[in-house]
Amino acid sequence: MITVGIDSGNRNTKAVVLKDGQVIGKALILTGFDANESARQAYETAVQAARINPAEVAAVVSTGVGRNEVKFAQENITEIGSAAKGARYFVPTVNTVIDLGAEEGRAIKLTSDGKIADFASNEKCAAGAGSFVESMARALQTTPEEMGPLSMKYGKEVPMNAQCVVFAESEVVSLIHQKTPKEDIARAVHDGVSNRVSSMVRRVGLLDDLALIGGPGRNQGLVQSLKDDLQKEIKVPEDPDYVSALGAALYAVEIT
Amino acid sequence: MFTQFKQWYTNRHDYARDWKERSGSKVIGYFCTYVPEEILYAANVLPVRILGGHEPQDVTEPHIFGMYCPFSRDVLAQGLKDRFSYLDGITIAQSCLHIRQAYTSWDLHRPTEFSYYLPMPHNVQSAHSRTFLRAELEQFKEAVEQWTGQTITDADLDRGIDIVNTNRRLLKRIFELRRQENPPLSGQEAMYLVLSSQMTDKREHNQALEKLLEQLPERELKRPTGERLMILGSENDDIPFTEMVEQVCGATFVIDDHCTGTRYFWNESVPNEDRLLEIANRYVDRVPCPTKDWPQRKRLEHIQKLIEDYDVQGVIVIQQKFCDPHELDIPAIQKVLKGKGIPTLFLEFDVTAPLGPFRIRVEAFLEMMRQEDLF
Amino acid sequence: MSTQIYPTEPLQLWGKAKELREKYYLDYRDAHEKGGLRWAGGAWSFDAVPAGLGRDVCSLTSEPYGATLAHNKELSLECLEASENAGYARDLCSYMRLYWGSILIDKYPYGGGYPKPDFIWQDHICCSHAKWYQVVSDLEGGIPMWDVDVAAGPYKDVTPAKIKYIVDQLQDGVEWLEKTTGRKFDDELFIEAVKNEMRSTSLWAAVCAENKAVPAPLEEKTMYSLYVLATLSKASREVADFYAELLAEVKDRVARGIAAVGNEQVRLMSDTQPPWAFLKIFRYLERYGAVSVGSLYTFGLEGIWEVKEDGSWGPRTTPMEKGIEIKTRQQAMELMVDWNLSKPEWQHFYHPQLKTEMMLRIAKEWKLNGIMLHYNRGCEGLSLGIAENRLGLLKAGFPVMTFEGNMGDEREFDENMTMARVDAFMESLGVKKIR
Amino acid sequence: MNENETKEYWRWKEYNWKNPDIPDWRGSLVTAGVDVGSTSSQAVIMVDGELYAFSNMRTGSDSPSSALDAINWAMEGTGLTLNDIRFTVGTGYGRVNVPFADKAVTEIACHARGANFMYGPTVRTLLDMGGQDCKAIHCDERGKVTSFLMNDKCAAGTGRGMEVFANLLAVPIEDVGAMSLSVEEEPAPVSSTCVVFAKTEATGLLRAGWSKEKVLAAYCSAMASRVVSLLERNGMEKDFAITGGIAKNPGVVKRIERILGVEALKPIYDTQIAGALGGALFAKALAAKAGKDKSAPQGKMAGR
Repeated sequence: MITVGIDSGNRNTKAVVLKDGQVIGKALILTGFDANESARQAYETAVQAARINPAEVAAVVSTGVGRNEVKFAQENITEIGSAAKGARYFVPTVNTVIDLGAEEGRAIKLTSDGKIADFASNEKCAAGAGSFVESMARALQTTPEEMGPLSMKYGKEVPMNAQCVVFAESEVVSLIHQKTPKEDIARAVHDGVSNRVSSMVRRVGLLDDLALIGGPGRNQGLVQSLKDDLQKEIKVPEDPDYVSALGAALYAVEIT
Repeated sequence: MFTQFKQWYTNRHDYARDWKERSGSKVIGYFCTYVPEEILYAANVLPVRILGGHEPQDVTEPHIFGMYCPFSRDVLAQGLKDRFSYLDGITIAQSCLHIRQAYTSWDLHRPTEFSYYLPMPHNVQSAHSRTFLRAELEQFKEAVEQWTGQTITDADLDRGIDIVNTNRRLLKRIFELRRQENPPLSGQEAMYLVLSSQMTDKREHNQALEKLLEQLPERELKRPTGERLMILGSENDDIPFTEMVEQVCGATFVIDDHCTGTRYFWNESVPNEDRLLEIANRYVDRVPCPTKDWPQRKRLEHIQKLIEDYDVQGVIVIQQKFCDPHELDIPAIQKVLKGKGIPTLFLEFDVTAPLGPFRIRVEAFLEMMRQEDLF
Repeated sequence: MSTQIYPTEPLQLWGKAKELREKYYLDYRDAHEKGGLRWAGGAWSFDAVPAGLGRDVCSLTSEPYGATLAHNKELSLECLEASENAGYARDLCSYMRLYWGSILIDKYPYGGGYPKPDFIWQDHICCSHAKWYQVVSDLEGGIPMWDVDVAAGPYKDVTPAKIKYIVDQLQDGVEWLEKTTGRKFDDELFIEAVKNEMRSTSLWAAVCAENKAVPAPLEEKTMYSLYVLATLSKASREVADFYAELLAEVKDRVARGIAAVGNEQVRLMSDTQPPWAFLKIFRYLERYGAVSVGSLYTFGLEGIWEVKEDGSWGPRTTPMEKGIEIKTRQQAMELMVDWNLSKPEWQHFYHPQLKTEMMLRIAKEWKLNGIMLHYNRGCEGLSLGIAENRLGLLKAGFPVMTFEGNMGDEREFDENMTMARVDAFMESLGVKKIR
Repeated sequence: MNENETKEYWRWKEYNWKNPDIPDWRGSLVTAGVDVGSTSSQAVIMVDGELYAFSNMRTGSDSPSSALDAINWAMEGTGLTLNDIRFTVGTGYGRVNVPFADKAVTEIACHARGANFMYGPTVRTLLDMGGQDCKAIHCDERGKVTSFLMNDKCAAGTGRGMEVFANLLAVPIEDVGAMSLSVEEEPAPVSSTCVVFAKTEATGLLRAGWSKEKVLAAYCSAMASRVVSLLERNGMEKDFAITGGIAKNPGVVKRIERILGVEALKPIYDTQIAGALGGALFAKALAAKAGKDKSAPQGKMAGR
């Protein structure tokens, strides 16, 4: 059976084509103003990549903030549900899922049979991981991709308290003026994000089998800060961006 | 001269552990300055104030809702991170809801052999609060007796009262030296004095204060006094901030109104045949925390008096983020200060002070007082 | 999935509740025209005491007034901004900021300007209550004010000395009231008001207890409009009588199996004041067949309860039902103070464990499937310990959903995010939307 | 959308300017002010108290070199060298890192002094909307600060917030204001005060079918009401002027004026140079004072 999962996020729209438990195609495009249109593009790109006939697709399920806008999906599933399912696919024993996006972050606790036991997401005044790191990269005049490697070379821990992206940016600017090494600032930025994420994880309860999904999972510096903070091993799937879309595709199998 | 006090403050946990070993007695952590330390000293128990650690933490999110003040969360974090694992008991006297929450969560998750909530009355302006508090102190005393297995006699209470009162008297005498044109100690040093007194055996602390008092009159700060500032508001033990204002920006704090500062020790108790009533009166009559300062705002008069006595030129008003009691007083305070022509700067504090953004505010504030030089 | 499982019908007393509410606000506004007096204070105040000054003494209770302002989107924003511009912090109690705003912009939602009270009769429960009116008095250039401190500890530890502290303040308060208003205090009127209060609050608890039935005869959104009467004037005969009538109607609904929500399949409770401008979240829940059957807030703020012989929660037996005759002011005050100190929604100010226990009781006796906790940025008092309650409920095996918002400041409520949370919560409960 | 990410709609124009009416600076008192802000840097050169030249550019990650770049660019084509400048005041976030400055003064004092020059001595209330903070300043007839207030809790109402929005909506920052004013009916302001969440809210509004214009209007309106609150709390008195980058955004300015019922004074200079201009004016006064006392060392020291 072939199913497609579409994750309509604030920043990116991801699509995954799943055939008998194997990913055979995927696509990631920037979300435009018309979420449905973006979803369609992602869908078509993924189907092409999978080299299948669209008629073979048994079901399409959407997830993500724009999930209700994806008109051609038969069903939708919340971000929490798809993240849990997707993470379980990669790490069958996972019981704590950290799902980070551009603006949002979530921590999900799972029961041993994979059901959602509890979840927490960032509340109003707390910045999400992706765009926070990007803003800070800009303040440091580097690229978001460079932030991870940079912070791995830190020498000294610098506490950073600001919750607000813009205020954190001005703290970063003062750190620069104080001639704090870029490496240390990059580490401080990741520690700051990690601090908020760890708080969320602790809120749902910190268990042993952690997985981190979502784009920021590719940022090694952030993953390192999180590991240091939580004192746990954290598994990151190879393509962390696609996990929720995959979760939606898995759900499509369940309902078909 | 201040090294000892600084060390006490910095190594508070080592001190308490060592004290416990030396004395073989119990150590109790307290969350608010309304706790009657007299009774604890009478019982040979060492009261230590639980303050925050000023480092970002991520352990309190499951326990305290984010709209509660960062201080209360920082305090709870100390408990959850087992920094105070040597405590035999914890206690709080009723004050604000925020710190109460830190206490109750501590009680739930780091239980100690003794945990006591003392319903210190809020209506301290009512005549009945004394009688009520006296009855509550009686209950508290009995609970402490039961815990330590020792009866607290009047002589014990007298000893407890004397230890605490002496400490208050000595601190006040030192603080009064700050009224001089060139105060012999900085605000930061004064801060170390009061903070350390809340976490050491006051008998030792008193000795150190007496020694300091002998040397202080001869002392001079190695820099000009600069603007004479007062700092007032909620809990404040932010040493780096004080250091920045005094050493980087060149002003001097000459007085404060904080529960970690003068509010803690300003009033001594007035001798009374009924010792518990004496203690009750002291806590009812002390400079109030805003939670208890109604229907009249008595703290306003007190602040104005301090401004006059200490020849204050400018005031920095600080507040822990989300601190409702202070937020409810600050507009009234600012209005009065404005009326008196005293410049004020308002700052909102978190667990760590963002020194960069704060520095510009402080510099601009001082510049406002100094700017004639620029024209 | 069928959409209708149980029969429903509208509540007959709905209209009357609305009328009583409106009459209350108009009576206050127009009190002076009739030679009467106006006083202001909290819904927690001992309102039976000023009732001793005469039947023409009207009150404006602050929290429901704040909620009323919060309902009105435009007016509330105007009020909140006025308070902020006057220098009051944005994270303070939102009822309080709305209330001050109404003074600052001089607008009363029932027409006219803010009707200045003749005196303030308040009690101090959280860090804000007495200071709330300190500011009101500041803004109005001084209003005589009496505040009673009730913070004497939880009811389980009550002692005569604690009761005495509060009664003494009330006795002084009577003297003060006489001096301030120039009126003579009438003990008989006061005793009558005390009895009314006990009747109102016991009856309201009885009404809430009926919601143990499946299907629930009432849902929480409706209950808000009913319980509010006690927050306005719990010591009035009208309110006590209304609750007697209401109890009869609700009992009848239970007997006939009438449901508040016809597709009830998931029973929930909420916690703390809801975001008043977004009560539609309760309607959204209904799309899942999920019904909030109440909360410690709706049950325990104006309901006085006791543990019955079978161990379950029921309305507290009034002194009158016990055959106690109330003869003197002192006796009435002692009984009234004891009654008020037993208020469920007061216990957890001392320890979250007390609230967790009460919530677990409700969860079991009212047969709940899950709990929604509103982390209310607008009220530090009722959200005190809420995170610990969550942990306690989860530990006992009840699914919990949290959402952040503000009862009176809609700028702090994210509608889309909250709906998304409801979706995820329902998904985790295994419930699907009824399409 | 990919293009939007790289196109950087927030990036405003950097430029320098020289006063054609002052042909030569030789034989006159040359002073300078350098404002190294968190996002932008300006250098202003004055000749005998007259505006002679200035530059306006983005701040790099290193403030000493940003300061140097700014002053060099301002001196471009004037024949000036650093040695010809008698006194320099550094201001802004990087004020203590201006290597050639004789004194550092905060941007609050400098903006008030600069505004006094730009708008005349009647200015009493000043709103400076900078990159990362927003200040309400009250000053006297000499441009002396009598009180000020800075945003504490939240960055809504800062230039940076506007940049984030320009990028999100793919609208060049210079066009944001005009576009936001082209709506027929004023929408309700976005409710979120947090830049990040306002962005999420805006995305939601766009999905719900709002036009870019309408979303910008809602954001400008939210920003205006935030800063008005700051102004009111600090005390609002006429005449009123706005400095900083946002002063160039009519979408915000018009809305501030509408809420306050007061018109802001119209600028004749680039509002972003107010801080550096104030610095150069202070530099002139300080140079004159130093001149009286010939023995005073003319050290090129940073800071006080």
